[in-house]
Amino acid sequence: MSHLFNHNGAPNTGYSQPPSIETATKPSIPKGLVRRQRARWPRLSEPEMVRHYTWLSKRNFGIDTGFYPLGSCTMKHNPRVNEVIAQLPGIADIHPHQPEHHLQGLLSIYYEMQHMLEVCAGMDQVTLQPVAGAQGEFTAVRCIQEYFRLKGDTKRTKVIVPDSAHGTNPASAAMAGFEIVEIPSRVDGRIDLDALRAVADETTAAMMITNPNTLGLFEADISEASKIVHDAGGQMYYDGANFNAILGITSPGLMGFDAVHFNLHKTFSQPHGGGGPGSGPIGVKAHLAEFLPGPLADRRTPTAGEQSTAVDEFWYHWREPVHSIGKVQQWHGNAGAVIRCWAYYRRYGSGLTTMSEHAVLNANYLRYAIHKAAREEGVDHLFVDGAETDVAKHEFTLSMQPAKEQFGISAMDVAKGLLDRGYMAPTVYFPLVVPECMMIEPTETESKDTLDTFAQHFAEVLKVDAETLHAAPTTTPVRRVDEVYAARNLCLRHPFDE
Amino acid sequence: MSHLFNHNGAPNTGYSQPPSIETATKPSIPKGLVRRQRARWPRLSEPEMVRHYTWLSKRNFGIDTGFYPLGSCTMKHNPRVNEVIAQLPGIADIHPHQPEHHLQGLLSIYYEMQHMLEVCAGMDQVTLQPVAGAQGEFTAVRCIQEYFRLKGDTKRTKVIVPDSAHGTNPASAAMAGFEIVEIPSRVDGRIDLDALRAVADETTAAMMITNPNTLGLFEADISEASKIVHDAGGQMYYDGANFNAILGITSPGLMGFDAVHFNLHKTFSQPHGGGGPGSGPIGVKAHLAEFLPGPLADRRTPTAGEQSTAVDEFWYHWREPVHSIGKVQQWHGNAGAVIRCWAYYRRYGSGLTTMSEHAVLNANYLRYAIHKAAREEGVDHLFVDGAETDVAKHEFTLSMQPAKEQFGISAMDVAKGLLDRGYMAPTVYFPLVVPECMMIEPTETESKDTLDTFAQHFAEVLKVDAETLHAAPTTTPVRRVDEVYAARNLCLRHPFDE
Amino acid sequence: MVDQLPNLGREDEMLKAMGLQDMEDLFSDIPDEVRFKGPLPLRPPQSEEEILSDARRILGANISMGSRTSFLGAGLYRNYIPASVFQLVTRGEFLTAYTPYQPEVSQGMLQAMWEFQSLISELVGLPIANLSLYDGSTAAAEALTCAVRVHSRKASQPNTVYVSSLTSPDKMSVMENYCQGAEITIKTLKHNADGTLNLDSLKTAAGSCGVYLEQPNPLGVLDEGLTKTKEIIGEHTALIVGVQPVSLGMVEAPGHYGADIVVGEGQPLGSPVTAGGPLYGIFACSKPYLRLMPGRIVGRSVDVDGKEAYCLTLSTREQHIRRHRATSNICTNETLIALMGAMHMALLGPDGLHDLAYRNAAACQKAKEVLVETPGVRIVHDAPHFNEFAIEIEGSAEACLAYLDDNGIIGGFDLGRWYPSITNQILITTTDQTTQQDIEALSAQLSMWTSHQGVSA
Amino acid sequence: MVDQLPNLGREDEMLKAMGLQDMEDLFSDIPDEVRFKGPLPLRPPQSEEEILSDARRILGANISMGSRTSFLGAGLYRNYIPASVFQLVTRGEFLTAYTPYQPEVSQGMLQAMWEFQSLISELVGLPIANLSLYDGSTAAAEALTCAVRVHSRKASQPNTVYVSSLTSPDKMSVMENYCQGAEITIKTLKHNADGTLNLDSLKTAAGSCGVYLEQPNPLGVLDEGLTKTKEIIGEHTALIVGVQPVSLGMVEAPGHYGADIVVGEGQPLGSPVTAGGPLYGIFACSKPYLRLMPGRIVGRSVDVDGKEAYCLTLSTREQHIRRHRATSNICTNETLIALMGAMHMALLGPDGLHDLAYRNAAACQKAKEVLVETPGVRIVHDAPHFNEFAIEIEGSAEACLAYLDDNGIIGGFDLGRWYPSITNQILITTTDQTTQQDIEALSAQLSMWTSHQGVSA
Ligand SMILES: Cc1ncc(COP(=O)(O)O)c(C=O)c1O
Ligand SMILES: Cc1ncc(COP(=O)(O)O)c(C=O)c1O
Repeated sequence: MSHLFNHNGAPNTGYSQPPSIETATKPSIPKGLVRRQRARWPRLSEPEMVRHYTWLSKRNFGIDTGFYPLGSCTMKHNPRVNEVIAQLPGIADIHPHQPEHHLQGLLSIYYEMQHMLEVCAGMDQVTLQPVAGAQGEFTAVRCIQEYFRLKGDTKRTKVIVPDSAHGTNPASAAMAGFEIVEIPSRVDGRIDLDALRAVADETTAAMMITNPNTLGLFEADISEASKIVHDAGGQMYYDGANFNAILGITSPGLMGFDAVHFNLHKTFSQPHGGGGPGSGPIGVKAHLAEFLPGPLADRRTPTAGEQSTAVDEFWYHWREPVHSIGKVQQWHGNAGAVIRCWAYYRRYGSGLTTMSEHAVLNANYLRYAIHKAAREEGVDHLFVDGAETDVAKHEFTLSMQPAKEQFGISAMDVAKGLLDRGYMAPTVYFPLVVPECMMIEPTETESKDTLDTFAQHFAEVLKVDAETLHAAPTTTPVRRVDEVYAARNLCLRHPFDE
Repeated sequence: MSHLFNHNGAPNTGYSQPPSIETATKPSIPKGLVRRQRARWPRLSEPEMVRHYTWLSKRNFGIDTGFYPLGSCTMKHNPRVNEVIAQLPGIADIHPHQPEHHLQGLLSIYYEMQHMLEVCAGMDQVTLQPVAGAQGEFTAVRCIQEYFRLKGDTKRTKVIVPDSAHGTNPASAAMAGFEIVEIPSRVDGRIDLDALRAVADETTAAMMITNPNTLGLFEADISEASKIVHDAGGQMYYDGANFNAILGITSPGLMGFDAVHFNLHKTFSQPHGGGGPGSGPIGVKAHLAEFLPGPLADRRTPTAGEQSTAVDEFWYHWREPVHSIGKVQQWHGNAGAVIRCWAYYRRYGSGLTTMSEHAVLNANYLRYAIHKAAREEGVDHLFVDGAETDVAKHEFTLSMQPAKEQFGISAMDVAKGLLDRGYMAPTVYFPLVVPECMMIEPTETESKDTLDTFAQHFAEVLKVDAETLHAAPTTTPVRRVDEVYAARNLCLRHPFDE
Repeated sequence: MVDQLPNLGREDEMLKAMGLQDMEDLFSDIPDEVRFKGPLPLRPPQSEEEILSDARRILGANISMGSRTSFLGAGLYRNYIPASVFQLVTRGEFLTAYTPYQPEVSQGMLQAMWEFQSLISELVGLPIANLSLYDGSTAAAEALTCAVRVHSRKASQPNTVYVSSLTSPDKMSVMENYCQGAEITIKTLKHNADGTLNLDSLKTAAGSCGVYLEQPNPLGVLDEGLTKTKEIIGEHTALIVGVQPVSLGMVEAPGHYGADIVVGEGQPLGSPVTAGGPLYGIFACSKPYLRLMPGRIVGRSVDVDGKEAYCLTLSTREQHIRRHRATSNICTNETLIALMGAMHMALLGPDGLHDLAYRNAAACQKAKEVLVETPGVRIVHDAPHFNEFAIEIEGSAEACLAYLDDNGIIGGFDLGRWYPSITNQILITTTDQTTQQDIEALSAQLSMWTSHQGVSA
Repeated sequence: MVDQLPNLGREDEMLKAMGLQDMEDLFSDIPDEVRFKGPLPLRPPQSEEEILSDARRILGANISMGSRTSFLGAGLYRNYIPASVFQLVTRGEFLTAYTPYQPEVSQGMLQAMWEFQSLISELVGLPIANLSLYDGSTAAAEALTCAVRVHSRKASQPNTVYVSSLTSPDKMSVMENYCQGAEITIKTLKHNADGTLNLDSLKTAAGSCGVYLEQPNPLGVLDEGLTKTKEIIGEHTALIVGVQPVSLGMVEAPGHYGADIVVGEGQPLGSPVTAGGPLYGIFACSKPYLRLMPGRIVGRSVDVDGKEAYCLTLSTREQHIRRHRATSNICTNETLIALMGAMHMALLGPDGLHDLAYRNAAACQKAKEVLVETPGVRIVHDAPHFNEFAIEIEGSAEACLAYLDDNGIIGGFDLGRWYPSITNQILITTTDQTTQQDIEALSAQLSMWTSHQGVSA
């Protein structure tokens, strides 16, 4: 074990600095504000620091380490050149308050990304400001809220959310002040139109839904759902976390949605970084466009003086929507993430369709391969599909309920068994509508060989006896971690000498 | 296991290229020269390639992984900013054949490095051309050879080398065409002046020696040795692999040497990269200077036209030594390594003395700590100092001979036991003059805590029974590798379908 | 794109295995009326080389601060990030991991984040810190809603918070968006002519749920009066202090003068400015706020063998468990940027942080010393400053900044963009990267500007 | 420097433990007469920020090829290295490792090098490859001494090797230095007017120990005649072919037309030009040369559990075992650069290599098509070329290159620096990075040059 706070050898600092500017009088801190005791931070030399974080990294699993079939998270390969691009001084060392003629490059990329997302989603205006999917949801429902307020339609205080929705959907709508109306899914995981009809009324501000849904199924009734909500006067909100399945195949616009968020860190491969940063742009139809947070990137034919710094034939500038809800992040969103995603977009361009096709191909193939391997190994009675379907989209669910009932093997046990075989585990226990759920999303960047091998290993894990599986994982840096202990004996920071 | 050659899924390439330039007629390869079958290389997509090499890296041990007390190798921390500097286009993207006014930056850094090494070594002229220590040796003995040839002193066909010398010393001298005269060390590992006197004569071209020697001991008789060789008309060559011990404390020049090589990748922290690249500049006294390989960096007051691209008040230019032996590498040596070492030098400047002091402090402290821990654990009877001495320099040797005799525990066993405790093993079985030798060099970048812990673990390894140690390592990616099998069943490349 | 898709060309093989004919079969479940017709109307795919060369060209059209002399800050601070930080944070195991939901294979990030919490906790003087919010603005906004959750029931001014009137309108706007759903009223606090908080104004905040103040304040003023605020507002009103974390190398930790919640923009520790994102929001608090605070937290625990191990904890506050009753909707946060912060902090250590703060302070002091002597320039607040200070110049700030820009200087921030009634004030920001020459160049150009104003006047 | 020395300030504690008084005691064994007096007369230490800023300033005074239009090659080729190569090769486990003497903890580098051997072996068409020599020139030189070691005993021209007279003098100089110790005579082989090898001249080499030829040759000519050389020189004379490895994406592997040893400058695969180093030397050979070849080799083996494992093998050829009877003195080699090569090759795959070769060839073809039409420019060799070709211009090559330089073009290599009798020829190099605009700019400037010559003539 290497503990940061155990390093207290280096007497000075791990990062020597140049001397400060010489001043006539010493810079002064008001007496009552002088820090009395320096922070009890550890003291590491550069060599110790490098070794500590190298060691930590080796105790962490990323896509680079192995297959990462985490459902709903779209753990695709992160192309390496994107990291090079994001560190160019033309992005890393620019300030959002610089004048427009200093930021023509940034503005043009923002414009291009807004446009591309508008095209892919069938929306009229995109803003790149929200920095994560959840913030995108919040931003969009705020826009919907202000839209109704401006119309004087003050009764619309409710947002409808299927029970299979991601937790951020209800949380975001609630944060904006909406009441949440949860509707149950059908047994096959799909939207229950009757349930929807029963709740959609003049109090409905919006329905939030993702399609393909969290079971990886395409909601064929989506147009009908849109109609129901629209007929009730509400807005349709599309949770874009599953956008990887449909680029160039269908779009929220075609399905009748009014607003959508994108998880660029999923679909467009901003690396997840162990939890962030992300980027959660939203796109809306024209009637909502002037409510978006500003500024938006726009362009026009340049005037004479402007041509010199333009990147192409246009002059780029910021624009403030007329009824803007204001800001959800202080600056222009996660520009560094947007740049990476721009680089990613450029790699596919119109070929984004092929990308989605391969995401769906891989998911269906893996589903097939798992069932096949399980049959061959005689363990196909231990799980069932999370929902019956001919084809899945970019992900699919399995229910370990039979294993649980017959042998006490839970989805979590299987997950831990997979860790022992060198994989990241699929998402477990989500969506809640599938008992003992495992949600598997391979993404398009995994090879057939990887999928075949994983399927085989999946079946092999199921052949392991319950007792052994309860004890898994055994080959990981630590074994099963006691989360209850953590919550009961809160230790949230280094205890120093307390 | 991930095997590069097992990847054959990706049908095309892991690196898509832009279209080629359009030509009027197709570029043509003469019919008889057209490649008939494409190389049977594997086919990986970028995601697969990234994962493969990430996986490999995790099966490798570097300084960043842990303590690396490999004697004679000076495995110090490699400061990270040096890698940033070496990738600047002003070094990565310049061509050695560009005209001087394109290379003022490179030339000025070469000049500065030549000068710094001259100062540290007490030599009159340095060339940065040799790309490794061994090549430096070869270059220097070639200069000595030509020096004598030009003097008409054709009888000097022998080079004297102590039996404790590194293998490159005799190999390099032999490559240049010299006959090797090996002289034995004294029982305490130091140079045997009588043996030297016995062989130094009018056939002696040079003596090659390192100081501190390969046992980590300073050769107090060095001035006398120099005198003996010089009196016989020979030249004194200093193997600079152990230079880390003496910067600012003494110098080859002060000890009477005529020529010296530097292992910049040791003393000046060019990362070793798993075996290279290195940089092996040599420095010589004035009488050998005009024999050096060219070009050398030089400078003068600039003329009017030149000032515009100069980096400081000087104009930098290449200079060809009059009696140059010619080239040992086609260009200007490992410029990329020289730049990193320049960045390293700049960090210490005149404080290089402190660096060496700490290298020696750490070596002596570790020697002390190991003995102390061994006493406390009751295992101090299992080894003895490789040579008796009050103080060591930057490294020291231990002989495991007692352990071998009493319990059959060899130096190799101890080395493998240390691998199991998360360390790189010290150098073993070198120098040959110490039976069951372990040669330990901690370098100045290890903390006291690391040294204390290592000493404790060293003692603990010695408490392990012989059988267990013979079976070590057990926690490493593979266990003891069968080197005899490898030599008997040569498999030097992927067998394809043969 | 070929290089990213390992199964390109193997489609048929895979489809056949599944008993399907062609790719179309995979999309048979999508009704025709919602299908895209024809290919996506987007540009053709590019190769890595083409993308990189376009990126260099397009981003090259931006003017980086480092290519000019820059005095622009106003919430983001140009600093030097040690090389090792970039090289370590881009290790694939960190870069390409998801949120550590499987702790057994995520100990690295979990421990690093627990250490981050420890570093922040100690930096700001409060026992609890989460592992990042989106940025300084959302951290401030979430602090307000958190304060209301904790205090509203007992407050004499329920659902009411007070915020310094100097707060930048952009941050204010974020706060308003976050607060309106909970029907929180945001009132403002006045300031004195010297830039310090008006403590009489503060008295009106007693009995409210929380007070948000910044130290240094948005105009760079270090306000000693803040040490008295907690006393004035009382136990049942949260004192929320927004900090520039580097300043805490010299300036007292707010937790030591009564702050209940400390938030801040983490950027100056570990991250470049990057056009304003990704950044990371610091959020730390005292025990009473723990169970109602936003964001993810790592706890130290044990594994089944009793070995030390880390995992996410207190998740029942979070959206994936509590859904619409969660304390925040945050899911993806800014872990990797926080990790860069942790690495920077680890390298600095206590003394390095002090040195860094001192360099920032010295640059600010020097700039004041030089500008106070510059004709036509007045330093607005006679107060101690950190990083930045407001100056008043002849003529309009906008025109002056344009003039400086023409002369290669990014001259600072036009305070008219925050405070519309002000037309002739500029916020001058210095950091550890500001040199004496920079300051002298600014002074020279400002006196040129003044002399031009004289001519035209 | 403080940040690099963890025990700065702990000296006393450590000395005391050892029973010593001060640092001086550690150096009591060094006689006073050889001690340095006073501090090292060098500049004071710098911090990372200062070093980086000096490096940017000083290296910024170099003119990088990418900042101009460049046609300079002559042995080193500007190419694009995929971003993943840099990011992976700088992982600390690769970057900071030593030679893999402890195989159990060095499997990563050992396997990577075994794979490198396999990639090179397959590329050049020979069964054995080592894991790098210093560069192309030393690889060629060591091939000559190796050929002599293998063949000298049976050779009718013992201790004699033949080398193409076109070989660059710098490489030739390296060969001479390496050969003179073994008293090897190097003779040269003539070329025809079209740049191809004179096969009559080659006949003189029969019975010698080895013949060194390049494909493409130093003037870029692809010489079909080389496929007949082995037949001419016979079994007991080593055919050594030097290659530009990228060309082998289209050009036949020399191992397939009789080469016994293939060497080459590995740089174009995986490494930037870097002012000429570090590079890596390719060395591959057929079985008879194995035990007398230079350099390190990895073999596939097993561990005690029978698990696949890799280790260095055949070390008895090497200096650390055989000392002065070693086949070479090489110890530190160019592993990391070879690793970059392996990564680049792995990414390319068979088709990618072909595409890369094609891009190089197409650029060369285009340059010829354009320059053949450029007034005053003559293409010297009417032959197929790869990467580069010689042109003849009006006036002196030196003056012409200076003229081009004034106009922002690094115009190629003055062949007078290799062949002093030639004054008006330039070697024009194109690579995958050469664009049509580059070629057009060169052509335009060359015709300008020609017209100036007309005026002054
Ligand atoms: C279906 C779904 N919706 C929304 C989100 C929230 O997005 P973010 O994590 O970017 O805030 C996620 C992320 O996991 C998700 O899977
Ligand atoms: C004492 C000694 N001399 C010479 C050398 C050879 O140097 P290089 O490996 O740089 O060729 C070494 C390297 O290990 C060494 O330790």
